[in-house]
Amino acid sequence: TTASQDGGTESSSGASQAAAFDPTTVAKDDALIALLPASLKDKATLEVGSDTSYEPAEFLDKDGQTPIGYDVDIAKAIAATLGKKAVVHTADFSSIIPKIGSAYDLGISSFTINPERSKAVNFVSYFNAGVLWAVQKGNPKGISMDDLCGKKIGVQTGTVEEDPDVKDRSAKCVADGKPAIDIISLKNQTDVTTRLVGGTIDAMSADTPIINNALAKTNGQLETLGETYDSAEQGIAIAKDDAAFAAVIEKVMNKLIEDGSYTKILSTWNNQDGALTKSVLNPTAG
Amino acid sequence: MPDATHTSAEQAAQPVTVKPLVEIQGVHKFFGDHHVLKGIDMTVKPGEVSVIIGPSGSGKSTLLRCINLLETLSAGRIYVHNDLIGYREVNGKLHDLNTKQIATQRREIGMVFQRFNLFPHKTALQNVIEAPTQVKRQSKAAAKLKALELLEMVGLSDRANFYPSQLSGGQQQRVAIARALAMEPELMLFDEPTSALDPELVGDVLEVMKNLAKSGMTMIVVTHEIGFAREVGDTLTFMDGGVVVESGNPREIIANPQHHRTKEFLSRVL
Amino acid sequence: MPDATHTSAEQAAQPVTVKPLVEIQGVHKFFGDHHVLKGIDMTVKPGEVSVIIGPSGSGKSTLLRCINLLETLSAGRIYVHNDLIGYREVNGKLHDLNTKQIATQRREIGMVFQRFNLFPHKTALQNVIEAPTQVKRQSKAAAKLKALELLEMVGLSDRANFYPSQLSGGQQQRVAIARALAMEPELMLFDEPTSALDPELVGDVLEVMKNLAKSGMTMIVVTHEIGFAREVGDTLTFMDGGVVVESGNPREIIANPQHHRTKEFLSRVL
Amino acid sequence: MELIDAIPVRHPWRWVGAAVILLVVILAIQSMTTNPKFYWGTFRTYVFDVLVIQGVGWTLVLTVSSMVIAIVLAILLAFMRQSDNPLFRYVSWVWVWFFRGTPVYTQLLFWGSVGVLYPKIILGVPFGPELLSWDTATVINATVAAIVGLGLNESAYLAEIFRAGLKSVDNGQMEAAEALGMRRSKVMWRIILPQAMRVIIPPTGNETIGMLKTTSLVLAVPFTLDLTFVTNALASRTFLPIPLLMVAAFWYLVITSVLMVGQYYVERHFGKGVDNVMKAPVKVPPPAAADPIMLPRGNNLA
Amino acid sequence: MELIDAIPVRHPWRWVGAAVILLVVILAIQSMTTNPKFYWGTFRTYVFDVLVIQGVGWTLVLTVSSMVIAIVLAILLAFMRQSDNPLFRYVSWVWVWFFRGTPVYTQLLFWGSVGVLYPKIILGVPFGPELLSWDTATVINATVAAIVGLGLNESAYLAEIFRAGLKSVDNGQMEAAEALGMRRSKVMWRIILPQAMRVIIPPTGNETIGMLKTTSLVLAVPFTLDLTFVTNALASRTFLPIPLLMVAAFWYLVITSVLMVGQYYVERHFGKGVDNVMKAPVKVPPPAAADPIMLPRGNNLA
Ligand SMILES: Nc1ncnc2c1ncn2[C@@H]1O[C@H](COP(=O)(O)OP(=O)(O)OP(=O)(O)O)[C@@H](O)[C@H]1O
Ligand SMILES: Nc1ncnc2c1ncn2[C@@H]1O[C@H](COP(=O)(O)OP(=O)(O)OP(=O)(O)O)[C@@H](O)[C@H]1O
Ligand SMILES: [Mg+2]
Ligand SMILES: [Mg+2]
Repeated sequence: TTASQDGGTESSSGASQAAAFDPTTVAKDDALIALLPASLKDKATLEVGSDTSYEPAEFLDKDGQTPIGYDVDIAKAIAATLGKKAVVHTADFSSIIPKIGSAYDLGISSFTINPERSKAVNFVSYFNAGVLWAVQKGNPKGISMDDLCGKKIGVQTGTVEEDPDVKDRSAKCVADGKPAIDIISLKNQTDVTTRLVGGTIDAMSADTPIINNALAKTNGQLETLGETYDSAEQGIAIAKDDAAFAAVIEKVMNKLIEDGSYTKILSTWNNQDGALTKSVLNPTAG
Repeated sequence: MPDATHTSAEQAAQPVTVKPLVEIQGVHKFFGDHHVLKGIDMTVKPGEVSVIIGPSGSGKSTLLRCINLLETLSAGRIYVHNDLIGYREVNGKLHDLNTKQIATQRREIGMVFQRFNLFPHKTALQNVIEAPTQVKRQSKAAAKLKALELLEMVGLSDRANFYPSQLSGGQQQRVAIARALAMEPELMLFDEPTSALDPELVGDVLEVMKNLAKSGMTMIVVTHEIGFAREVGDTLTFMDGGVVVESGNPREIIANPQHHRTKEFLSRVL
Repeated sequence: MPDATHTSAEQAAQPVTVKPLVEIQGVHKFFGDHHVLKGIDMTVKPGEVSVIIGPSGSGKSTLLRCINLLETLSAGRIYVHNDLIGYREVNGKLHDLNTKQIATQRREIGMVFQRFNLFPHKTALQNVIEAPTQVKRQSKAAAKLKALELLEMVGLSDRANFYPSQLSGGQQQRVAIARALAMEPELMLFDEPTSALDPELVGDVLEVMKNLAKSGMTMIVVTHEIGFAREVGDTLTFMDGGVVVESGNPREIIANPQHHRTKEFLSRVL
Repeated sequence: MELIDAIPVRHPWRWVGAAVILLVVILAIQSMTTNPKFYWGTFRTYVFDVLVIQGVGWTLVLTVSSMVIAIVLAILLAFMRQSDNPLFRYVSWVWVWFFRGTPVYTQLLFWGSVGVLYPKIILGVPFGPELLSWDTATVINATVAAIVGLGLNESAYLAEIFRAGLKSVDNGQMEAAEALGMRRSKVMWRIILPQAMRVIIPPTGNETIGMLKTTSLVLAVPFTLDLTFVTNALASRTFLPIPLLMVAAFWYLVITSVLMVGQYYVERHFGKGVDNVMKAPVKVPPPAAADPIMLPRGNNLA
Repeated sequence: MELIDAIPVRHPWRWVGAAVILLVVILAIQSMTTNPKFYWGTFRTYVFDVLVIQGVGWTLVLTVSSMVIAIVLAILLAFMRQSDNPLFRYVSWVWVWFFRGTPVYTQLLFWGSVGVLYPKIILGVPFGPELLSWDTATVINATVAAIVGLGLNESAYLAEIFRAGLKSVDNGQMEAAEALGMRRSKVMWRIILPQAMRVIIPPTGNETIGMLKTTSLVLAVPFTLDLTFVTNALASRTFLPIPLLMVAAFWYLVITSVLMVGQYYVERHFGKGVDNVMKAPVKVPPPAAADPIMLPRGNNLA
């Protein structure tokens, strides 16, 4: 059978994809190409690492292999501007940053820019997302943002939600003499979501677009808890020692913002809310 | 218990003073279609040494194995000490005994195999005390004392702490005899106890068996050692093709076999 | 080749017409500290049947195994067909032969073991053709033809497609003989070929060996079958404690042993 | 002759035990089939999905090819372990120690990133000029990395199994074959190994079935076509992990069943002359006097 | 008597081979130690970290307790497989088929979410009133779920190994013990099983070492204290996965080494009377005429 190909279950983004904007049609910019470091100039491809379990930012198409999502489209647009083809690799979220500069030229995987990561790589900001929480529909376990101590909280490994956000909350619990938060840290965001649906965890914390998408995809089995907070910029990761390339990417992003391709991509995926007006290299992290 | 009709009929034909220890009555055994024992009748009196000879495949081992419940009978009855072996008879209907009852019956019967079958992971002494301590629940100390006596008897007191692999074939077979005797059986079955041994080692084992016979142990011995049969046997039974061809005093049969098959067989093994 | 001094000295003492096929000179064997062979000298002429007897542990098997390179010598020399076994002598210094050369030497020597050692995963026929096809690279068809002839010779042509586990001990041993003969060796070694067999089955194997001797095969036979030694043997060697105690015509030695140890031993096995 | 037709011993407790087991199984199946959380509808939708079937195919490819590599290496390692050359013995020991000792996931990560760690494979004189060089990433693509990684790891486990198997064959077999003038390597291949197979196959069956499941770790490479990855990806899309886990479990169970049937026949093949014969009605006179050096009986399935 | 002191055969190719292997090993070690991507400094910082040591402890707890459960079940299953009762045989077969056939990860997921699927454990008359009930989540917490899940899965693999082992013991042993009046269960425990252990231990060693690595899958439960989880968490904090993988690999290797030493002694224990004796200098007259029904030699480590 071909249930997977027919879209056996309705896909929120599938419909809009038909009329989607094709980011590979973005014009190439020879001036920017000229600025590229020598090692990248001759390469036909741009290798991008991405954890494709973060719908709608990056996830896998019906074939189970092709990465899609707004991050993927941005990667394609950047590559097209630089006269290259983007190759997006499915990877473990926590393995992406260590491999930048060797296996990957860029890391585009909804990285929230924070001081710790900024020590490891250069960031070019490209999206604005906040942190949002979700619980089961009707909040049967009576979870409240004010009292998470001792609860099972699901997060994706290596995200800002895991560390520092939930970790700090847990530390505060301990400091107050309450039980620590039981942090269930899983490799894939979708595992976290399905566990919340299944009830083995009490609540989850993730980026706003992800929570919104999960709410839509789980047929109303989940609801949000509280409001978006910590609105923070997400960035494209570039090797720390390759400042020149980082500068090129900043310029490319600003060009895409200016010529409207950027907004088209985000609106294709219904996430224009998080659009930036200007991309910045290594913004001071919030 | 044998049923009433039987007891009166058979018993009367024999001298009333000696009740038989083993009674084999019309035993048949099939392996699938293969008819191996074809109606064996035999009695062994207490203290008697009964020697069975016969060509390969004649069913000698199968008969011994039936007595010790290692095979189930297809037809007939075997009584040891007036106890029906393997079954309980209630209202003329046979019921299988359960494993516990079978184990109890086997304790009265010692068996020595052609291939010794010592437990290789236990020393000679451990082999001998295994059953008394585990089955009869004797204390280890008591079992050990008795075992050392038995090993002394078979001439192996200095080999008590050797593993079977450190013993010669003849020594292993003697340990096997001691092991069987440790359960103080009323009846000992020997299935070609010397035929896996080099000719030189045969003597030691036969010596032990002779002494055992002298001490009054009831024994059924399957063997090719005609010398042993002549010297020690009280009766000699010649089997062929699953039937008893000839049976009687060993010296008479060996000197003057009545049946041509007996004659032929004796000429080959003598 | 034996060194010059030796050839002249030893050869002169023997009738010049018959060159010995096997020459064993001053062979010693240690297992660690255990001195098992203590200077064995022995010659076997082509076509001769040389029987070795002796008590358990006297080193008979070890001697045969040295001839067939299953053990390495500690001292002394063994020549088969004037070929030094196991070594190459260059300028008075011995060099180990490599595995290929050893395999070549072994092809001239057939060996039959006490425990048969047939390959259990191959039928009788496959056992016999294994070495000719694999070692001599004979065609399968040719090897098969020859093998069937050999099986016929040992009286087993109707058992060619049986696995060893489907054959009796005596039949297995006869297949083992056919297997060794298939390599057309110049010399056959038998290590107690009948002592693992039931007395009834011994006869068949001895019969085959007798016929082999009659056909002129050179044989060294370790056995307890004194009858065979008397009937078939050309020389009889009695070993004890790693030395040759007595050697000569079998009928004379058996009738009239010179050494008291020989006497004692013969009294036990006869 | 009146055939004995005895009344068998009654084992009431056995039947109680059996009934309890049966009840538990029935309840488990009933609760599984009726529990709505298993979404059997979704299971039916995806169980024969084209992606899933492709995943089954890739899983089989990985399992078979890595087991082939592992078996070849394991035989080599087991032979090396018996070699006269101490260095060979030592190398074989270290190999087993290292590959059994480190997690296969880490090994797969290594093979996946070997292209990053060593960008070029250089053939040349050590510490001297290079003769030939290849781009590592081209030579070791994801499929190769996955197969090599799984194969090397498994070879260490199989080497232990083969070593134990070879040692289980009676020494007399080696002597008999050598006495016929066969060379050691030939003896190993034609005489010792075929007999050892009887002891080797059941644990190797275990390992093969284990490998089937281990292939799901190839995501570490990353290799993203195997059954587990595919069903996980589908689960992420549908947010219904349980039915898709059931899909994967179903297929693994199907392949395992096929492998178990295969094992039965392989065992039977290598048991020829030993196992099968014992069971045949003993019509052959004289009664198969078991060869005293015969291998232990063994190991038939079912 | 002039002792033979022959010049051994030279094997130049062996030495070339050995030299090549040695060179490869040296190059591999050298490239590992000098490659900056391995961050040996970070390795040193974390290798004795308190969290890591705790992870090692939990991994050991999981391995040992699940192996204990598995061994007990496997013995039971192997005995059931030989039972007269067809239902027991059948249950044993289905158990092995099911638990070998489905991925342990899926099984662990199940045990992790059993509290969600079946919120209460109810003891009562089937289809009748309930007598007692517990909250599943309290009874089956993460640790219990992890141990039970691993143990049940492993029991199926071990059952196959035990089955093969029991069958390898000569039938004569059973007959001899039964002829002494020992009951079947006693014969199994005291006579058959100890002898079977010789064949059982090497593959069981494999399984134990495999289990050590399989414990990393308990994340499925989710159980988050084992070595792999801890090092992964540290890796994502430091963005340096390779040195932390090395930390995990180092500890797995250490535990494996300890287990291999343990295996050596266990093998030696169960080889008593069979393996060890053969090797002792044969001083005992008469020469140890090997018992014809003796088990095959075998299986010493190193
Ligand atoms: N388990 C069995 N299944 C089928 N046939 C069997 C079995 N055991 C024995 N037989 C057959 O029963 C017959 C008698 O066997 P048995 O072992 O009793 O002979 P035997 O007189 O002891 O011979 P031997 O002197 O060779 O030991 C033989 O033909 C044998 O093939
Ligand atoms: N591999 C070995 N290691 C140590 N000692 C050995 C070895 N093989 C044999 N021996 C010893 O060498 C001596 C001679 O053994 P051998 O097997 O040659 O005797 P045999 O004359 O063939 O005896 P039998 O009649 O019992 O076969 C014995 O004392 C034996 O213990
Ligand atoms: Mg018999
Ligand atoms: Mg000998």
